[in-house]
Formats: sequence, C-alpha cells, structure tokens
Amino acid sequence: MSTATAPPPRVGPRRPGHRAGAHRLPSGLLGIAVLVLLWEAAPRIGVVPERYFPPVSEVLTTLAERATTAPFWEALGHTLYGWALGLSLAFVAAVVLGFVLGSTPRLRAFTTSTVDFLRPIPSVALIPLAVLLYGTDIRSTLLLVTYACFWLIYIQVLYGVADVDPVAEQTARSYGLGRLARVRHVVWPTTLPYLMTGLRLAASVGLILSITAQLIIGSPGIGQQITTAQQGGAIALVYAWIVATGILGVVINLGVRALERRVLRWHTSVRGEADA
Amino acid sequence: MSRPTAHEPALEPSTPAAPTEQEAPVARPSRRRGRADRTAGPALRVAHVLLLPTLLIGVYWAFTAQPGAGFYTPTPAAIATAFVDLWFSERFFVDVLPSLGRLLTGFALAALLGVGLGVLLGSNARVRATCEPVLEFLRAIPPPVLVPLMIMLAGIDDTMKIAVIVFGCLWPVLLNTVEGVRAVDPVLADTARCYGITGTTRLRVLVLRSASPQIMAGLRLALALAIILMVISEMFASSSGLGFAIVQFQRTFAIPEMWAGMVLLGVIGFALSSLFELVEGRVLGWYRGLRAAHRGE
Amino acid sequence: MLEVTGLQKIYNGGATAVEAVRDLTFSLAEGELVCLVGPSGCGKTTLLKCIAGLMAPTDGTVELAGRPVLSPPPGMAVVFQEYGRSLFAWMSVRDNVELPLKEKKLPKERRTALVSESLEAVGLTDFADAYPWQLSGGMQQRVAIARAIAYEPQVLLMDEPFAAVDAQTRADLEDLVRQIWQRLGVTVLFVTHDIDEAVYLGERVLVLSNSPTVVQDDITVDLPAERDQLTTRQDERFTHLRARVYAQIQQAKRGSAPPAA
Amino acid sequence: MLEVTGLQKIYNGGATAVEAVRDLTFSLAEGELVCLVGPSGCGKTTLLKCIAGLMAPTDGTVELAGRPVLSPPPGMAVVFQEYGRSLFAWMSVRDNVELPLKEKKLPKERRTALVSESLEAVGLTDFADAYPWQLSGGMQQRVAIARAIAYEPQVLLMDEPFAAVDAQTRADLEDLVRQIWQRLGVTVLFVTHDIDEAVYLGERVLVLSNSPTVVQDDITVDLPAERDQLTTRQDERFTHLRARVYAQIQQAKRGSAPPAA
Amino acid sequence: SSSDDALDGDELVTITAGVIPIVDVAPVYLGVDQGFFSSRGIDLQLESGSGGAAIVPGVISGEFDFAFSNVVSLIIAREQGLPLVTLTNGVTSAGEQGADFGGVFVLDDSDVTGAADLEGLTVAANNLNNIGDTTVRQSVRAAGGDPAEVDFVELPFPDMPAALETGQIDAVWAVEPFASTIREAGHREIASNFVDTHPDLSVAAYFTAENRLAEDPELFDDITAALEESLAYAEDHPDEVRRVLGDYTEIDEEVIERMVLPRFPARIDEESVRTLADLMVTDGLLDTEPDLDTLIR
Ligand SMILES: Nc1ncnc2c1ncn2[C@@H]1O[C@H](COP(=O)(O)OP(=O)(O)OP(=O)(O)O)[C@@H](O)[C@H]1O
Ligand SMILES: Nc1ncnc2c1ncn2[C@@H]1O[C@H](COP(=O)(O)OP(=O)(O)OP(=O)(O)O)[C@@H](O)[C@H]1O
Ligand SMILES: [Mg+2]
Ligand SMILES: [Mg+2]
Repeated sequence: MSTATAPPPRVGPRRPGHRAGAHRLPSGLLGIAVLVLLWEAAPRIGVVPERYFPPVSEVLTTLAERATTAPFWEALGHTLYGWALGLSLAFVAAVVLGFVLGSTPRLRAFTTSTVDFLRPIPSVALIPLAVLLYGTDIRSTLLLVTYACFWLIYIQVLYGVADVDPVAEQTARSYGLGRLARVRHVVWPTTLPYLMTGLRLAASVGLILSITAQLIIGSPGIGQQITTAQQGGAIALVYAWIVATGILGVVINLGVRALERRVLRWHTSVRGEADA
Repeated sequence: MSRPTAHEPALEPSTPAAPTEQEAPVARPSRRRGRADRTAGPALRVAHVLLLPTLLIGVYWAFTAQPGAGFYTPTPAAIATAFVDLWFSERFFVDVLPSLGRLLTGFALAALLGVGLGVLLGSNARVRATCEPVLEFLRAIPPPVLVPLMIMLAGIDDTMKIAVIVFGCLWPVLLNTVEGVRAVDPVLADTARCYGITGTTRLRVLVLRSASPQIMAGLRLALALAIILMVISEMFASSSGLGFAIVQFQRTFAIPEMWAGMVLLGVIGFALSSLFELVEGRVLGWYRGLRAAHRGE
Repeated sequence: MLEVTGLQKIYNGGATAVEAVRDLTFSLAEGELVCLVGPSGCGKTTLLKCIAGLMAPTDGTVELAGRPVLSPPPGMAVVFQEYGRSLFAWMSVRDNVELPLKEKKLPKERRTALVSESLEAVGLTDFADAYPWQLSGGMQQRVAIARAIAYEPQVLLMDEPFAAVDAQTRADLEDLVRQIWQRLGVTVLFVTHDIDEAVYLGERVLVLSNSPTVVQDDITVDLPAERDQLTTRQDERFTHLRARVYAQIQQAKRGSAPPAA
Repeated sequence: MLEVTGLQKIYNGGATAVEAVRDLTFSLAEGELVCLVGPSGCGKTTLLKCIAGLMAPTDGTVELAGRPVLSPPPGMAVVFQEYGRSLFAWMSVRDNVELPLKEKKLPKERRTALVSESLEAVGLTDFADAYPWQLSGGMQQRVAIARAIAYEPQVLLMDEPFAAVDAQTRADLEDLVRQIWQRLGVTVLFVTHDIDEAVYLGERVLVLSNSPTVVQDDITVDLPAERDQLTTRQDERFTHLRARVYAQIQQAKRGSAPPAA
Repeated sequence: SSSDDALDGDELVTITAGVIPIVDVAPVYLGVDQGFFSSRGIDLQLESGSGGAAIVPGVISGEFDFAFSNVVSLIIAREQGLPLVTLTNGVTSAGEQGADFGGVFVLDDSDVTGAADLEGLTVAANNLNNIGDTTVRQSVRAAGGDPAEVDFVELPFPDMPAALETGQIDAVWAVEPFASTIREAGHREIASNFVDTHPDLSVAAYFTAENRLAEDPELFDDITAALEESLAYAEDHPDEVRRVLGDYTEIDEEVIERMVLPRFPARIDEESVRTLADLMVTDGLLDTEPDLDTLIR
C-alpha cells in the first residue's frame, strides 16, 4: 500500500520569539510597576492617610529588613508547609471523589444536596472545632486548608468531567477501553483545564487559609506574625507581610502556569497562543 | 418529517419486516441505562435531596448521644431548637435579610466584574500577561487583612462589606472566564470573523456562550464563597447580620446557636445552589442537550 | 453474525420526538463486507451507533454472534463520521493509534509493529509524532482509519471514512479495506455516499430509505472477489449495479419505495 | 479580483516548523468560479484561510480587489471543512443562518426571506428550529452551506462543502452553487476532492502539488455555461478534462511536477 | 521563695499557655525570663492566638493548661456551662481618669465633650457584648446619658486609629498601644470607661479548666504561685515590663516608652467583678445574676 503523502518539509527548529510566553515576563513586570506606582502615590497624595497605609517604598524597606532574619523564613516555612500539605490532601481527595461522583450520575444526585449544604460553611467558623479536635498543631491548619480547598477543586472537577466530548467517550468505549482506562485517557485530559483552574484557585485560597488559621489559632507562621504586628500597631510590618504573601501567590501561580503549559500544550487555550 | 408515508410493500425478499402501522412517534421509556436524574420521579428526587443528609444527621446524633460528647457538639435536637427559636423570629429580618441582600449584591457585582475582566484578559494574551502578576498578587491576600484599607476607602457600612465579598469571590469567576474564553473553538472563532461578527455581538453570541460551561463552574464556586465572605465581612465593623451573629454566638459560647447559624448558612447555600441549578439549566441547555444527544436520549 | 431486528430509534432530546429509524431488519453473515447507502439524514449513523452498542434502540434488537448487544462488544472497531472529534487531542497520532492496542494488552513489540504498519498503510508514517490538530482534515480521518485497522477487529464499522480524502488516496484506501477484509475475515459495515465506492467495495449494498427509515433495497454485488480500480470499474456489471443503486437512492430521496429492480 | 502572490505558510506550533505551502501564485477574475484540487494535506485549507484573512501568511501576499487582505474582508462567506465545529451549538439552525445577516443589518423581512429561501434550497426547511447537534453530519454541512448562500457574498470560499452529503443531494447542491454563482456574479473558490465535481462546477480547475506545495496545473474548463448533471457529465470534453485532472492529481501525489499538458 | 521546690534531677513539666501578643500578658513573659516558672519545675510554652475563639476550646480540649482572657468572656463562658476557673488576676485598670491603659477617643475637632454626648453616635469596640461596650455604656450612664442610644460596631483594635481618623467612626474604645497612637495623633480622650466602672476593675484573668485543676492541684498551685510572683514582679518593675514588650510585640519603641501600663495585682478584685456582672445583667448580656464563686478561685 502506498498512499504515502510526502511529508511537508520541516523548516528546522521552531523560530523563537513567536510565542506569547516570550513577552510574559516583561509585560508582567509592567503591571507590577503600575501597581507599585499607584501604591506609592496613593498615600503620598493623601488618598489614604500615610500613617495607616504606608507607601510601598517604606513597606518594601521593612520587608527587606525582615527578610534578612531567620524568623522571617521560619514563618514562611511554616505557612508553606501547612499550605502544601493541606492543598495536596484536598487535591487528592477532590480529584478522586470528583471523578467517582462526577461519572456516576446516581451517586452524584444523592450527594448534591449535602455538598451544596456544606460548601458555604466558612472554614473560619470551624476553628473552635478544629482546635478542640487537634489543638493548635498543624492538623488544625490542615483541616481548615483542606476543607476550603476541597470544594473548589471538587466542583471544578465535576464540571470538567461533564465536559467530556461524547464522541471521544464513545470512541473509547467502542475500542473496549474499560472504565479506568477511559478515566485515564479521556476524562482526565478533558478535566485537566478545569482542574488547573481549580488548582490555581485552591492554591491561593489554601494560602489564605493557612495564614488565617495561624492568624486566629496562633500556630506559628505568617498569620501569627501578622497578628503580632497588628497588635503592636506596626502597620508597615503588616503590609510587609501582605506583600510577602502576595509574592508567594505570584510565585505559586508562575509554577502552576508553567505546569499548565506542559500538561495542556495540546489544549486550545495553550496551543492557540503558540501557533502562527 | 417522521410521519409515515404511503408504503408499497417492499418487494425485496431480504427486507422481511414491513413497516408497522404504528403511528405517534412517542418514545417508550428507554429500557436500559435509565439516567438517574432525568427519569427521576418526584419521590426519587426528594430521596436524592434528603437521604444522605438524614443519614449524616443520624450518625452525628449517635455520636452526640454518647456520654461525654462535647460542649462544642450539641445534639441535633438542641441545634434544631436553637434554629427555630433564632430564625423563626424577627431576627430573620434584622440579621438574615440584610445579609442576604449584601450577599446577592456582592455576588452579582463579582459576577459582572469577573466575567467582564475575564473576557478582556482571556481574549488578549498581551493584556493577560501584563495583568496576571498583579491579579495573582491580589488574589493571594487574605481578605481579612485588607479590611482596614477597605474601611479607609469605603467606610464601615454596606459598601465595605460588599467590597469584601466582591474581592473574595471575584477570582473563581475571573479565572474560569479567562480559561473559558481562551478555549473558544478556533473554527468557530474563524467563522465569526469571516461573517463580520465582531464587537458586542461576538461577545454575546460567541465568546460568552462558548465559555459558559466554564463560567458557570466559576459562578457556582463564587456563590458558596460569597456566603463565606458575607460571614467574614461581618466580622469587621458590624453590629448585625448573620455572619456577625454567628461570630457573636461563637464568642459568647452559645454553641447550639452557633451551629444553628451554620445550618442556616448551609440551607441558604443549598437554596441558592438549587436556584442556580435552574438558571444553569436554561443557560447551558444546549450544552447538556448536546452531550445527551450523543448518548442517544 | 450480526442480526438487526425491528430496530427503531426515537430521539427524545429536543422539543419534539424525532423518529430517526423506523423499522430496520437485516443481517450480516460472518466475514461479510456490506455497504450502507442512503440519503443524508436517513439514520445511518444512528443505526451504526445502535449496532456498536453505544446507543440503546427504542425498540428492536441487535444481536452479534447470537448475543444481544447492550454495550460495545469486544473486538469491534468504529470509524466515526466525526473523525476530528473522535481523535484524542491530547495524544500524538502514534498514541491515538496505540491506545486501543494497549487496552487489548498486546505486547510492546506487537503494538509498535501494528502502529507503524497501519500508519504506513494510510500514508502517515512521518506524522506519528504530530498531534491530531496539527493535521489536515483528510489526515485526521486517516488517523482514525489507521486506529481501526491496527486494532485488528472482528467487526469493523465505518461511517463515511473516506469523505475527506482526495480521489487517489481514496482509491488506495478502498483497496486497503478490501485487502484487510480478505486477510482477516473481518465483518465490515461500511457507510458511504459514494455509489461507485459502495459497489466497488461491498459484497452487498444496503440502501436505506428516506425517513421513516426502512431498508429500501438489498443488492448483492456479484463482482469477482479480486477487484481492481481500473478493470472493475469498467466492468459492465459494475455499471449496471451502480445504476441500480443510484436509482434506488433517487427513489429513497423522493421518499417512496420503488419496486426493486 | 483575487491575487495570490508568492504565498508561503509555515506552521510554527509544534516541535518542528512545518511548511504547509511553499510558493503559490495565481489569480481569480471577478465573478470566476474556480475549483481547487490537490492531495490530502497539501495545504488547501491553509491557502483558503490565508485568502480569507484568518491567518497571516509567512510570506507573500493576498490581494482582494486591489487591497491586501489582512483580516477577513467584508462580503466574504466561508464554508469550513470542519462544518460541525463551525456551527453555533447554542443556536437553532435558523439563528445560525440568520446571525450573519443581522450583522449585515438587513431588515427583518429580508432576513426571514433569505433564511427560509436558503434552508429550502438545501432541503432543511423542516429543521429550522432544531439545534445543529440534533442533525446528522450531512445536514449540519448543509446548514453551513445555507448560511453562506443566505449571506449573498461577493466572494465565496468553500472547503469540501459536499463531503458529507449523499450523491443525489450533492448533485442538487452543485447545481445550486452554479445557479447562485450565475445569478449573483459571485467569485467562488471551491475546494473538492471529487474530480468530476471540480470539472462539472468550475470554469477553471487549479491543481496543487504535494508539499512543498506549488500550483501544479491550471486547467481551463471549456464546457458550456449551462451545465446539466446528465448531459454535461456524458460530454466527451468532460471526460477528457476529468482524465487530465486525474492524471495531474496522481502526478501531484507522486510528488514531481509534470510538464503541463 | 519556693525556688528549691524543683527537685534536682527531675525533668521540667512542660506547660502550655494560650496568650494574646498584647501588653496585658507581659508579666508571664517576664515570669519566664526571670525563671519564676522553671524554678518550680515548669517549662512554660507560650502560644499566642488572636482571641477567645481559639483559646477557650484550646483550654477545654487540654491543649492549653491555662490561658488569658478578659473577665466578661469568662463569666459568659461559665454561664454557658463551660467549667472554667480563674487562677489569678490578669490586668487591672490603672485607676486614674484620663490616664488609664484604655479609653474612649474622638477626633479632636469633634463636638463630643463627654460620654453623654455619645448618644446617637457610632462607637467602635473590639468585641460587642463584651467588656468594652459594657464599660463604655457605664461611662455614658455615669455621665447622665442613655446608653441604649449609642450604636456600637465591632472593629479590631489595630484598625481603630485609621477608622477614627478617616471619619468612618465617631468614637472608638481603644487600649494600649493604640490608645497612645490615637493620643499622639492629637485626638481627644473623653472617658476612661474602666475607671468609670470601678477604679480597681479587674479586666482580665488567667484561667484553666476545672477538670485540669482537679487532676493536678499541686501543679496548679505551683503555676498560680509562679503567676503571682510574675505579676508582683511586673507591678514593681514597670521598666522591665516595657523592656519585655520589645521582645514579644512589634510595638514601636517610642510608643512603649510613653504608653500607660495597666496594674498587675495578683488577686482579682471581686467587688469590681461583681459590679461588672451586674452591668452585664443590666445590659442584657446575661439573663440572671451569675454565680461568680464557682468562677473565681
Ligand atoms: N440527538 C438528536 N436529537 C434529535 N434528532 C436527532 C439526533 N441525532 C440525529 N437526529 C435525527 O435523526 C436523523 C438521522 O440522523 P443520522 O445522523 O443517523 O443520519 P445519517 O444517515 O448518518 O446522515 P448523514 O449521511 O447526513 O450523516 C436525522 O433526521 C437527525 O435529524
Ligand atoms: N496547526 C498546525 N500546526 C502544524 N501543522 C499544520 C497545522 N495545520 C495544518 N498543518 C499542516 O499543514 C499541511 C496542510 O494542511 P491543510 O489543512 O491546509 O491541508 P488540506 O490541503 O486542507 O488537506 P485536506 O484535504 O486533508 O483537508 C498539513 O501537512 C498539515 O499537517
Ligand atoms: Mg451520519
Ligand atoms: Mg483541508
């Protein structure tokens, strides 16, 4: 059989500078620069009182000072530890349950009311219970982080699972792909974009809760540092911690985006920006 | 088009079954793979809603009935009593209704802002690259620590509380819209371009519609988040409201009342979700139909 | 081998119920190659999906090797009309073809051999590492075909599988299908709109009527087993059969069943 | 009217760059109906997208009525090869056809008339209220066609628009295209894999080579303007042209440019 | 001194206390510094939380062996059935009008001259239905105003200066170090609400759970003794207090130098607590006269 189409010539390696990604860093910095400018200007021209909202230069100086001390990095470490562990737990639980319930309409029908009931319960309100159960150790923080992150990922997975292209699904079924194989090869890739969004949402919500838990429970970490700074009226320091948190958020997002570009390079949202 | 036409008898021997004269193309119920919610009768639907909660309450009850069950875990009966006493009184109008008002306003604003900004960022890689770090920066900041700033800018009344809600539940809508818009089918986008469908029409008939499954996912998340943020916003500069009441109960160790408040949050969540389900059913009717169509329903 | 009895399918999804297929009864012997033609929208795809066990018929039964088909039977391959959507966008062409083989638990070497053989057969050897969306429409369709033949099925259902390829490639693929059919003894049901193709390929041609859909004609193609693009198509019998199928389709479109020729 | 000069297109998306089109130069006079044939994957769709202004060529230019095409020019309609994906799943068939007319700011009555006319022309009057996904593949393709003709474009680009419809419908649609072309004086570029169709429809047939893609042959179809499915196809000149195109395509597939006949 | 009680070779008992990183708990930090705990065989770990929501459950669950809280919260908890008992006093009002460690502040250019003028205005307190608003109401009452006419809203202390200065709030009840911040910004103090309630008002106390106390009375005797020693030391060495504040808080050094310190008597002034309890009944925080004898040891 020779129906061979001669391959179109490959014109060497891909030409660089053609991807949106190439611009990402510089223009991202531009956005940050605008934010910094606004922040510097607002207190200086008196939109908000300078004493209670210090200009960014002062905040950054404070941050720079703190960043040279060990307690700073310890607090950061504590927060990240609770965050990473809680997020991972939530991720695994939500993905497993999301796939099982999402692809079993009957189960899903029976659980929807409970899920909808539980989702709006604020993690913060669970703090007394968490402390009662686990005291002030890491498990309390984990409980809160996991509880909040779980729903975000879970709902995203449910919508993702529902997004499977029926033709792809039928193709898989007709070729005798079993349930598990279909989940792995069809449902999972379809869900990935939703899951990535869920992960990005949960990553920052997890960070927020990791901090809030420390803020209220008082286990060591950024939250505790913020409480101490607030109680001492050290406003520049409070904002320094906020900036540190924000930077964490940006870094985490960079990570997730990089991951996304790898695992979703086939997806319209990523490939559309890559090709001509 | 499915009406029978006049048939001559088929002469070909290998077509043995002549068309039956059965009229009325009414479907008989599918004999296999009945799908759970589509074929559900009212009784079954009630079972769907109530079965698991009933079970869970039962388990919880058994747990609290043990001797020595804690102060912080009152029996369902105690919670139910507190629930009735609290919310079937004028407190409902003083605390709950205004909170609900802020909740819905905040949610609506977040939805508008999230979708609007999301479309902007989603359709332009350049703008997105510029704004993303800033947004990610803001997104990582816990809303409670921003309250002082918000108080300075927006005061202590409803504006500030709504701002907190918006700031918190904007993100799921925004992120999902961005991703939904990025994933618009290129063939469809090309079609629209060719036929000169641009501007708001393009937005309305192409971008928003094709991103709608993902936008809906974001809105659904935002709805629950809005309730949570309503509580958080009332932890500051408040003197009434459902969130305030819950925090107050917690601080004054009125634990059954606190749980009654949480139950009310859950009930509100469930009610809003059910409403949302209805809206979603309309908005995503085509989408569900499309998926069902291929399964042959 | 394959028995379709009194098959009816009504779609209930929309505002009104649509009866896509009224009452279809026919059978395929084991190892038969049958072509299915019929007007656009008459229910060919619907029928195929019912046979594949992907869709429950409203009434009637499908039996494969004596057993009722309730879910996709093993050893069956399908080439979907929506070839583009039936390819997994997240997998390279090679992985798309190889996936079903993995599920079949074939050893690695066998899989590699089958994949490269089938990609070679459809002329896509050089594109094994590309993603489906980097291919042209016709190339995508050929990937779907490669996947089906690499699977070495006992039953092969193909829904307008050559609609997007050029004339020359089409001829080659036709020969490929016949060759595989002869080599593996696979039972093939082949939907096409090209009448020449139906006659050239099939041992029998089933003509479906316009809706309400019934089997309008069942034509045995009494051409020699060894067929050849040039000589067979010039055969007088071929022309005759071709004309008969054409007449039937025209009748079908007009909606009334004509007397069989 | 339409001038394509030195067009080159390289896809940079994947791991390696792919040169889909090497160097294409040709032109269409105003009101000409030209068919484009070529092996699968040779770059027809790519070319069409460049002409439509949907894709920037890597090199070379496209000019329409003297102006360079940088974005989709007004008054142009396209029927995409991926017809299924080019329909708005959330709109009824009627709305799909009507939408571009609304953008053209036609008055309500005119729109209604155009929509029902064009749906009638493709035989889908009864399905105006259905959603695209409630239709069969061939019906979806006809919706895309109806949308294009209802638009009354000055330039009509069609990418294998009849690939999914049955023989009879195809013949009807061919006549429809010629009729519209004659009535409206529209410039048509028509991609097809069916050689008979190319010769029957076109005033000229452009044959593209295998990649690296260039124009392999440009054949003027000197058949009478009034064509008829039966008589034209039996015309000796038709058979001759058909044979010539076929030979060119076979050459194209083999990859070497033959001397033009 | 009981410093010899620690038996040679014995391991120190690790004890965990829940505190808030504020001025009030300086004595405990000093006590640790000075070895008042270790000399009794106690290794005291201090964990700082932001308030009662986490601290009281921590004590109930045994996570904290003892903790610090204001008296009103303790009374309410006890009334709700939480078995808490006090160990020692925590802080006591400085007792001097206009120079207490907390007070009610208004903007300098405000029309308010005394507590009675707060009628119809909005006053911020860190917690509602707690010690702040109860004592401020007493100030209003004492000045001849109607406390029912005052609107209270909740606002954390750290957010008060900004809210006051930007005019979002008419008056705030603030404690050190925020009281100093506000004073230094040039705002006016119109009432010393603790003093108005009782010149020797016991504002906060160290407490534990009844069952913990019953389990190990000797240990708690040691703890109590250490606490008493710490409090006495703090009372006698205000400079030391100011010094230790620099260690565990982030208060600005200049503020530390100038701010008003509370008094740290070791014993709870029961009369002042009773006055407070009466006010709580008057204001409706409690329905009935609380049983203070079970609470105060
Ligand atoms: N999901 C659906 N809901 C309602 N009607 C449907 C649905 N799918 C198909 N139909 C209808 O069923 C009929 C048969 O469709 P089918 O796809 O089987 O046709 P087909 O013979 O494959 O046509 P084609 O040759 O154009 O692919 C059509 O009239 C179509 O409108
Ligand atoms: N997005 C893409 N990325 C990389 N290569 C592409 C892309 N799209 C098309 N190609 C390549 O460009 C070449 C031409 O594709 P095109 O779709 O234009 O072919 P075609 O002539 O329309 O073929 P067909 O008749 O099969 O539709 C093919 O070799 C294909 O692999
Ligand atoms: Mg079909
Ligand atoms: Mg193409």
